[in-house]
Amino acid sequence: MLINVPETVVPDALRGIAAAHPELNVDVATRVVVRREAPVEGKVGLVSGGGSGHEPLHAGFVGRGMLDAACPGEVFTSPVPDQMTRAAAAVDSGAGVLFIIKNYTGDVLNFEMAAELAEDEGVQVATVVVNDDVAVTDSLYTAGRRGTGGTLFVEKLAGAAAEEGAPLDRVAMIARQVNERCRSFGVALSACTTPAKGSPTFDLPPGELELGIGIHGEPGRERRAMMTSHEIADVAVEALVEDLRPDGPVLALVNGMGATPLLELYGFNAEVHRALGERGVPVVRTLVGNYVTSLDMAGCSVTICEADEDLLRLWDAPVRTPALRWGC
Amino acid sequence: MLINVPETVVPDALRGIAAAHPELNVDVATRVVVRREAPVEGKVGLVSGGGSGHEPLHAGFVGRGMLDAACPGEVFTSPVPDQMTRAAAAVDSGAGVLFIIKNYTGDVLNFEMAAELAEDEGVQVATVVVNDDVAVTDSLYTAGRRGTGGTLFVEKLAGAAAEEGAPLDRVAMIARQVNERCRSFGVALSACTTPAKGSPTFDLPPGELELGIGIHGEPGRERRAMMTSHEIADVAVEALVEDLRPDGPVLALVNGMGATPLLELYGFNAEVHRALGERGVPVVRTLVGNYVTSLDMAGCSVTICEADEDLLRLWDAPVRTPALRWGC
Amino acid sequence: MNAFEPALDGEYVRRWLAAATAAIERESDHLTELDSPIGDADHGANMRRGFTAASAAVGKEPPQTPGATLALVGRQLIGSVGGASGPLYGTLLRRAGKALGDGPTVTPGELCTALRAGVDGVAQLGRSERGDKTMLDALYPAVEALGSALDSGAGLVAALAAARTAAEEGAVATVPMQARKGRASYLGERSIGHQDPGATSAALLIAALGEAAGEGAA
Amino acid sequence: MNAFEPALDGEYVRRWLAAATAAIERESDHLTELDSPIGDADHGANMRRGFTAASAAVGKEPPQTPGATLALVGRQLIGSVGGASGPLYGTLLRRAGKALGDGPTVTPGELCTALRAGVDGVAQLGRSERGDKTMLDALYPAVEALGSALDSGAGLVAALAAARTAAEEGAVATVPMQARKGRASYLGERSIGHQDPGATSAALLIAALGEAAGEGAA
Ligand SMILES: Nc1ncnc2c1ncn2[C@@H]1O[C@H](COP(=O)(O)OP(=O)(O)O)[C@@H](O)[C@H]1O
Ligand SMILES: Nc1ncnc2c1ncn2[C@@H]1O[C@H](COP(=O)(O)OP(=O)(O)O)[C@@H](O)[C@H]1O
Ligand SMILES: [Mg+2]
Ligand SMILES: [Mg+2]
Ligand SMILES: [Mg+2]
Ligand SMILES: [Mg+2]
Repeated sequence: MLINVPETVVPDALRGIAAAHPELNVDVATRVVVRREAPVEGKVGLVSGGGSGHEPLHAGFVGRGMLDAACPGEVFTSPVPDQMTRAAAAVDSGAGVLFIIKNYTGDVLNFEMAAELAEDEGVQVATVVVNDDVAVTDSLYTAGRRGTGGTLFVEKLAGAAAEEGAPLDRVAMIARQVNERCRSFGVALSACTTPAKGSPTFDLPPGELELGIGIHGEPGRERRAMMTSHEIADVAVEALVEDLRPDGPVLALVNGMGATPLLELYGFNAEVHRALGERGVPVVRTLVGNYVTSLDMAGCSVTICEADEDLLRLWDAPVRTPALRWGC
Repeated sequence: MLINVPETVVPDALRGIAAAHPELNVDVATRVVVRREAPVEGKVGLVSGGGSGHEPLHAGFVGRGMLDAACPGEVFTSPVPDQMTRAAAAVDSGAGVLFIIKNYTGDVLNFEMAAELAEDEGVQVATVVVNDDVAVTDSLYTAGRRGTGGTLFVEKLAGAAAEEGAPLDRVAMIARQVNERCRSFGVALSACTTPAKGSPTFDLPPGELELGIGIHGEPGRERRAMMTSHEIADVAVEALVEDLRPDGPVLALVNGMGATPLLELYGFNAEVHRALGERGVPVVRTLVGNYVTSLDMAGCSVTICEADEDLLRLWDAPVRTPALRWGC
Repeated sequence: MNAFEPALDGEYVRRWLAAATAAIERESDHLTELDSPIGDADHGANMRRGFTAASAAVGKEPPQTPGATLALVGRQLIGSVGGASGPLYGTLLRRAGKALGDGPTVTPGELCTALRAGVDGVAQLGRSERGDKTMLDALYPAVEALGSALDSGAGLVAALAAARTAAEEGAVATVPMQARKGRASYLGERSIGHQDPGATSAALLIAALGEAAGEGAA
Repeated sequence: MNAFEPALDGEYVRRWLAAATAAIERESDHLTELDSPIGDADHGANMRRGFTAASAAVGKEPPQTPGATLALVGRQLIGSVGGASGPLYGTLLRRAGKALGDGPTVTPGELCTALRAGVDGVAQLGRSERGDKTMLDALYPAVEALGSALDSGAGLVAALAAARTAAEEGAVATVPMQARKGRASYLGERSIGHQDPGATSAALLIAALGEAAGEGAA
């Protein structure tokens, strides 16, 4: 691993983010990354966060048209409430703050505590819990669906709405709507290695893959013999379309888990487009790359987000963050 | 690997690029990726290319303010002359074409043949050979220094000059000047696996690393016991600064080879900034990410490019490509 | 109360914290190992970070009462752990600490009642119950065993030993369970056959209660 | 010219192409293997792609003369291989083909002269020479052995056998060399101890010249 010691991986990365992105205020000690202009007068503040190891999510999405602040936890460990309370205070201009939370027990609990504390300090807080992963089906007997690739769509689209000046209840409404219209499915071709553990989080012999993985190096729902890119796209897209049943065009995220070469990911994108086309689903925008990762895991996930004209306009709106930038 | 069969990896990826980027004209059969607006009236055309497996280089850098066309070869194999001749014809508006060639025997030979053929067809061609890799020292007894991360700076800065309307000789002059001011050094923490071979290109036991690698999965100049991010930055930066001896500010590219998590790469960036600072080299712009890769190799490279005000202005000029975008 | 039993004062809670911190330190890799096949391989690191922070805070400015000490440990866990276990263990200890009240010492019965309040707090915050394959599967048996032992007249040390046995058995009993809460639940049936890391760390914390009492008695 | 020796016509060059293609096919993995420690693990795949394309093109519209056939193979290699070996082998065969002229058959001496012209073309294009640890270290010994054998009155089959032996020895002789051209040169001293993949494929192409002659004689 390209590190100093496992204990300083997160603060080391934060120092590196600060060095590369002078447009962000990075507080290495308290682990809060804030857009330089925050609080933006009259604008709802967007705060997200979660365990580290998913970069560029979330710090890479801080900036105009997306997040106002990100709170990175230890690797694969949700941040502590203090971080989100600080972030909320830093970005609130009086218009209130939206917490964007991926649905994991730890994230939900820590953000809930932070919301209570922030409201005690007079910040109006709304929350949205992202749970787009169709691999987790039985919500009565699980912690519920995980939040994965859909988070990017929630952050971008709600971020654009906030940038346009929408009030808190509307920004929160859009965030929830986007979440409802997002579905994701992930596949691992290798496990990942956390700095603390130093060895792969699970054993996956070459020639096998895991279907229905999350983004924390956990194994999936099912292990199978290696499949082609064509077959993987069919399994993923079938799961998404069957669950979402979109009747309009979608935005697509063809996401690498970290170690899958872009060359392969683009090839996979061709198969995803084919599979969606065969099921009558038109794709209006496509993002291909490593956006919601799992350290050095090889594999991919597909997210689709049903988008009406309003959402499409919000997608195309200018964004200026380290990892997503267009229009400015 | 996330592929169908090794034989179709490159055309599969090209289909995926076409699906994701409607602003590019992708000819899958002849393997040429062209900016939709080409030829741009009065503008010098920039053509680059090389073996696949280094994505987003080069196809990811096609668009306004950078390349007009890219010619991807098979994995780690330079393209054939036909591709570059076709690309030259597609992008030449009469103002001539610059071939940007990484210094590998195969690339140089194939581009040279293509330049001859293109000139036979009436296209004025200038060439620049990028050779920025300081790990290869003894140029009398080698094929010369390799072209690696510096290619990004040559493509961006010469691309911006061409977009401003500079004539061919000036664009070529800037490209050569940028190459002279660029130095790179790479480190591998793992080998990579080519689709054709299906197993790592060399044996690197965990706990060891290779210093002075190129971008084709070849081993480096020296094998060492694992080092910290701090130590690696010192070795890389020392090699660059000693060779370039910059006396002004630099642009920095802290580049991942493909499988190194962004979390680690940002931590490494902090160390690179420290190491440059300790040697009195100010950094004015920093790019951190996977830009010039080696499939799924874990590791990193550092490139610095000495930049006067002119080059800094060209760097900040708008660019709109799949992998590098700002200002528009 | 038997003369050989230690006083349940601030000093006792500090001894417990020292024993718990040492146990977590010792078992950290094992806890992370358990968190690999059905979680995200961080439980040992999480617990270690939390107990290191708590020990430092308590060492710096030790609160006077057992209740305040336990509550401070809880706040430190919430403030330094993150993940699911941070808020859950933090709530366990904060609730228990609050329930102990302001007195300089408490009775074994009061300790038991306070622990029960803490465990209920975990269930409430985690929206979880026994059988979900979580820390509750060690914690509930432990407080129940502690309660029955005290009810049937056992001394503190013996009652805590019973609690420890129940917690350890409870942790082992998570092996055949299918997880319904936390990350392990994402695995569905594949979560069966693995011991829950949180139940395992809970058993360490319960065992430390006995260690702190035993040492006090020696 | 011995009555048992085959005519060096278009048919002979096609037999050579078939034998060369089969040998490349068979040795493809081995060539890639050799290209791994000191190159980029693609030489087998490159050669295979080129000879498959050349065989298809020649099979589709076989040129009349040996010279035109060889030149077509060269153009196909340039158009389909890429890498260093594509232009280099392409130039070898185009130059040799041109040097053979327009006649329907050529003499062994003319074949030898043409090959020498092709090999010189490689050296010129590659700015390389003997001892650089490249294909030239198999090609130069082969044409020299061919020339001396013919000069000393050997028949074609025997002379090609001598060329083959020289090429194979030349390939093996690259093992102790330090590379000065191509990717292997980046490794400096670490390139020592490995056989050059291009010299190895060159020996296959030379051996196929003999196979094509031997089969013709049978
Ligand atoms: N809803 C819940 N209720 C009670 N305990 C839970 C719940 N969710 C998770 N846990 C406990 O937390 C443990 C995991 O802790 P840890 O690994 O530190 O956090 P994370 O799962 O966020 O990585 C599990 O083994 C389980 O015992
Ligand atoms: N300058 C050169 N002159 C002659 N032969 C060369 C030269 N450079 C490389 N070669 C030959 O090419 C071979 C490599 O071919 P190949 O692997 O197909 O191309 P690449 O190196 O582009 O991947 C080397 O083994 C060597 O024999
Ligand atoms: Mg965790
Ligand atoms: Mg090659
Ligand atoms: Mg965990
Ligand atoms: Mg090669």
